[in-house]
Amino acid sequence: MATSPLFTHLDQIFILLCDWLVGFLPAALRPAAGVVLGVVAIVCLFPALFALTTVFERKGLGRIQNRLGPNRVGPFGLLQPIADGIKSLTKEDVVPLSANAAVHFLAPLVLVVAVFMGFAVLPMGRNMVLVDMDAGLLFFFAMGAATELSVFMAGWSSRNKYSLLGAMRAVAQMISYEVVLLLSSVAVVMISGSLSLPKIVDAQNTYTGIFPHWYIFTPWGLAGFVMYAIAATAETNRSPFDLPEGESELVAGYHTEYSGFKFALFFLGEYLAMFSISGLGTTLFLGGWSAPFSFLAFIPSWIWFFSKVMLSIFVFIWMRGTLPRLRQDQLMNFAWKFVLPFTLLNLFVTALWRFMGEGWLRWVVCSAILAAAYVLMGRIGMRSEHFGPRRYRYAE
Amino acid sequence: MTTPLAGYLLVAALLFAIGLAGALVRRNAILVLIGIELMLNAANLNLIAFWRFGPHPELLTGMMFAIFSIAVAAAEAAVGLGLVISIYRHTNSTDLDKMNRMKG
Amino acid sequence: MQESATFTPQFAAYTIAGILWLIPAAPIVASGVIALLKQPRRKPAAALAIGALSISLLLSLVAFVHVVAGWAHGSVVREFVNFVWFRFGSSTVDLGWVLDPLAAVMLVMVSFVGLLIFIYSVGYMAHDENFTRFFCFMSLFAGAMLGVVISNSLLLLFMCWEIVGLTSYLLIGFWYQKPSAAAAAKKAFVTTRVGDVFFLLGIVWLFSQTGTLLFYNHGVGSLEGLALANLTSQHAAFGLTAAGAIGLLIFAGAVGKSGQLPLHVWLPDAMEGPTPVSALIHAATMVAAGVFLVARVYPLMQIGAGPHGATVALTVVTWVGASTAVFAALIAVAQNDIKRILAYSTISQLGYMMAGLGLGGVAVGIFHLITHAFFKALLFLGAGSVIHGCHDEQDIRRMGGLRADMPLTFLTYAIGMLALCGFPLVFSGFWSKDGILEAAHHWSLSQTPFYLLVFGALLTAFYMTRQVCYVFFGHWRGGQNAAHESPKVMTLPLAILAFFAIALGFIGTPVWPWLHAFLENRPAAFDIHAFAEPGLGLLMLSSSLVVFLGLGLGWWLYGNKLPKAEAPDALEKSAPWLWTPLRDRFYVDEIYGATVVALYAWWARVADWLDRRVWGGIVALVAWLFSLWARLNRFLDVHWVDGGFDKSCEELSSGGGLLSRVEGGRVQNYLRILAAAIVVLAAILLWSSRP
Amino acid sequence: MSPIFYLLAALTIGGGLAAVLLKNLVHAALATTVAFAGLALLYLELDAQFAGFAQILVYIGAVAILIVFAILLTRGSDLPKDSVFSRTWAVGLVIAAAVFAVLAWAVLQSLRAVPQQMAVPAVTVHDIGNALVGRYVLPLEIVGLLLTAATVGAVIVAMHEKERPKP
Repeated sequence: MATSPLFTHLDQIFILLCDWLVGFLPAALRPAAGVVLGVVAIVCLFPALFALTTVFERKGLGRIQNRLGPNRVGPFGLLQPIADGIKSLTKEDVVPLSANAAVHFLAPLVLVVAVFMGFAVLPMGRNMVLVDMDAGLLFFFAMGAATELSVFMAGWSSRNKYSLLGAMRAVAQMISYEVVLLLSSVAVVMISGSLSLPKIVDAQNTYTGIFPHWYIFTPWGLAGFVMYAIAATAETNRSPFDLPEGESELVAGYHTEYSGFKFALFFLGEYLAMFSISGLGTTLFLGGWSAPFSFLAFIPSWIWFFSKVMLSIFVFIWMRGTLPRLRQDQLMNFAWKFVLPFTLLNLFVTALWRFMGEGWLRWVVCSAILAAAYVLMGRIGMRSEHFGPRRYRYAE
Repeated sequence: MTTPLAGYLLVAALLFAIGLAGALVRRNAILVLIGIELMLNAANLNLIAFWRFGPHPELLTGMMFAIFSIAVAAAEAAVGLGLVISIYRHTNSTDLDKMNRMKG
Repeated sequence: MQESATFTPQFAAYTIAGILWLIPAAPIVASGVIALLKQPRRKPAAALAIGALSISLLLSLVAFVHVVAGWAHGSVVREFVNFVWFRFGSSTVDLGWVLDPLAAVMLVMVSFVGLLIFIYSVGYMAHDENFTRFFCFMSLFAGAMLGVVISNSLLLLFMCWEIVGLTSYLLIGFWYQKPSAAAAAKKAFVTTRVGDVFFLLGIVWLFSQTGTLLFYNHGVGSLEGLALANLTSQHAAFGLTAAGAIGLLIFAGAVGKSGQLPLHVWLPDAMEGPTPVSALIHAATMVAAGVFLVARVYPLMQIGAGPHGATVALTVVTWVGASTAVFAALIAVAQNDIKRILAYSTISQLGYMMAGLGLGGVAVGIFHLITHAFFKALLFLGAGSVIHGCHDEQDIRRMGGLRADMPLTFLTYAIGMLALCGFPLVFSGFWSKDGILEAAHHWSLSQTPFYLLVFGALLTAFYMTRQVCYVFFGHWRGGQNAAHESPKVMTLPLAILAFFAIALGFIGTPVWPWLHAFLENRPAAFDIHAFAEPGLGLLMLSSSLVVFLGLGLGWWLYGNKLPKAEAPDALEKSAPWLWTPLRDRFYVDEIYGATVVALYAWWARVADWLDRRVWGGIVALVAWLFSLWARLNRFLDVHWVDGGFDKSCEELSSGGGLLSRVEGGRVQNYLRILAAAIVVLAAILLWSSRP
Repeated sequence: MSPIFYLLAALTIGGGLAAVLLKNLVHAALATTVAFAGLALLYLELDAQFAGFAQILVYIGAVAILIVFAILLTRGSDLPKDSVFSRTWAVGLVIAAAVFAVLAWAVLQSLRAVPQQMAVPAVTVHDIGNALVGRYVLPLEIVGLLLTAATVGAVIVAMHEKERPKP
């Protein structure tokens, strides 16, 4: 590990900056000011990232669908989000007459606030965590639980059947997959022995030779990560699990009746949720801010964290461009009959891994159990599916 | 400037009374359930307050009691709401005043 | 390795003793899984059973190698794991398992022979509709038997022993549609139960004396110094020490399981089960369990040996064994059912084993047990192959000339038969039987067992020759359908067993008594001069002569002289006075029928009569008295009480109406009352505790 | 008493009152959520971090959603024609008030007996985890069993009754 002052300064540049700025204040106010500064940084940084990501996504989708994407505003269309932002700010804020005004107004706020809260415990670099909470992971999930309520509030208060249906779908889906999300994270907690996210990263920040000890490089970690990724996709209502917002069937789901700035808030909230959940996945399975090879550790930790998050975002976009949308019953069956049992099994395997001690045997046993379960459950799940040309009952 | 135990206990007592009132005066079965949840929560607040002010907080007794109580309350809510839905399907009503028959 | 208070399996501790429990567990688990399978799923059932037993065999081999390696280094290998099952009061009931040379040898033997029989069964039972049930029971049986072998606690052994008994009941009665099979199963179960009652008494006595049922437990187990010294110091009746008496009670259990003399009647009948069952139960495992049990508790019987080197208990064992050996061999001479002959032969050989245990110690008996397991399994499976080839014909008079039709079966059967007869030098049976005869010859108390056993050997050679002549020589006397050779899956186990029927003899020859040394924990030496011991050569020569005499006699009477199926037996023609009692099995079943069973039947009738007349009468009298009383009451009721009662009822029901308003079915009412009651109670409480 | 405590207590009590008084059931449910959140914050104020987050996770994330679902499934969001309060609401109110009176009396009477000092207990999540799988492992298992049974039971109770073929 590089220990040169330059490296340390680069690595800790934000911390140093913060300390320097806070240093102008009287000592009594310093802790509070530090927190405020951190909050301000997060509140500024992630919306900016969101703006960039929208362009990134539209251009990426364009590439996948063999077209150009936005290219009119600014160089390569890079200023598109600014134009969009101005547009949504200047639009009229329409509230349906029969809507439940107070709830309708509160919903996007609850969403954005809850999502922002989640960032508080994510370690975005060495020492770069706003609140190093003992129960950080639990806090994250507690905040995630609040987003469901906001979705429901939005859908119900709009007094629109599409909104309500979309909200109900979204809540059902989010609850189903939140269980999986939690359980796949519990595997990590079982191994690292801590709910504190910085500690989890520290546990992974060691190397054998040049290779890191990320949890994804273990049988249970790989299985857990796959389950986590599936659940995260569903939790953020992204394709192929985007049926709460399926524009072709529900006219955009629970935020149908939102326009202007409130709609922008929803949009922001969804992308922020995507960032935070990618960040958590990175922290839990991909080693957080640690470098992928020991000789790359000279690159500042926060660069690694954001690269990994952006990589996950790219995978999200890629999936959106590639996979078709599921049906509601498929989605639920998948959650309760495949993902959840498999995650539970993964918990068991993790315990086995923990208690079998060092040695090659646990690799073999754990991999074998997971692979066998995957094949078996896949078989059983496929048994009722009949592939072939679709039969239409009435159209023929 | 710390809050004494009595403050928490009074808040819990008030919340308990509110929950009880909700359970006693509302007609809708779901709201009765909400009232019961509030009462449970009030009890939890008591437990945690006593844990915090008790002589042996490191034993975690009250905290554990509260955590288990949260879990049990979740189960209770699931079953209770399932019952309400099932009754609604049967009688097309969630009004407790109309629900006084043994006959299905 | 011993963990006293709690048993915590650790993955890191790879000592073989720690995972010894896996050996019986694997087949038992397999049996459980098979039980859950649907009936027509044959392949998975067979695969599970065979796979699980293969795991057991593998682990047994590992354990065996471990023990042998320890022995080769000169250390006594006796590793055990004990744990508390439950405790009552201050005493605990412990269970545990042990790995010592005896267990290791038995493990390998049971799992290996069992595995071959399993493979054979795939072919034999191929057309049976209850294929999965069969493998379920077989697996359970094998697991329980392996459990018997590794037990370090008499209680665990007894539990496994009883599971063995149960599964043998299920397997013998496997074709329960046949009344004879159901009856045979019942008979086996009840007869062995007689022995088990004594066994249980022995266990209880042992527990009350020593306070532990563990065999080995760092010097405080029931087979170790302290307990034995305690047991020897006490005297029961007839010159027996407590140890000897307990040993004899346990031996009674072994008598039941191993079909020794008074309790042998179930074993021939048990041939009603499928042939692989016969092979598994009556060759390799269940009957051997009795011999194994005696070997396991041998210290109990041996302790306090007198000047002659024999205790009362061992003398009893010897006499029972020797007389069984001759008795059963005599009966076997005059049987016509191919499996029944083998069954009596098994009883006879078990007698040899018991005699060997009584005369020469653990090694002699166990050596014969091992060799016998292989060649008797071979014979049973060969008989099964013959039965299979002859379309379920079991009467040897309706066979004949099969050596041409079933060459492979004939070859292997002949090897098994020669091994059983004790054909000199090459076959394993010779060496093991010779060991027993030698021990008998050196016995100080009496020479009678020796002569009995020699006579038994003669008879063995004779009846086996008779059987082989009937089955394989001469010409086909069956019906229209010609016999055919069995499929590969059946003949392959035969070939393997035949190999071992020969090869196993060489681990226990007097020149290189490897097995004896192994079991008795002394170095094995190769000593060519062992033959030169005084008397040994002569003994071997005379026993060979006896065998040849038996073979010759058999060939002279039966060789190639069997014209018709209905023709009377050669022996029957020459000596009918001898033939009849032999054919009718010395009337033992009839004697039991006339005595024990009749007594029970009479007792049952008496009880029935008592029930109907005496107790029934008393009950009827009481009932009549009560009804009289009731009539009186009714009279009083109707005329005096009713009026007042009706009045009070009305009062009550109007009061109930008042109360029922409270029970209005309104949840909130209930809650309200509850809350109000709590308020009142709390107020009272607070008021009373006011400072 | 610190101002934060007053704030949180007001939030909790206000949420509870709103939950009981609001006519629209969904509003009531949302008000309950506020009460739950206030309680969670009170737990945090009491240094019971784990319980606080568990409270948010379970009550806001699961129970509130369940309640809302039940309301929608029973068409509870439509306002009823007659009063939302039962006919005998006055009696209920009196009893609730009596309960509060008794409780408050008890609290105030024991004011001197209850401990006042407040040393921050050094309890980490790690300790809670150890306690859960150590001293409290049996309750934990039982709660797991209970939750499973409750889930199955709730599903069965709320499941559509299959139409039986009429004989």
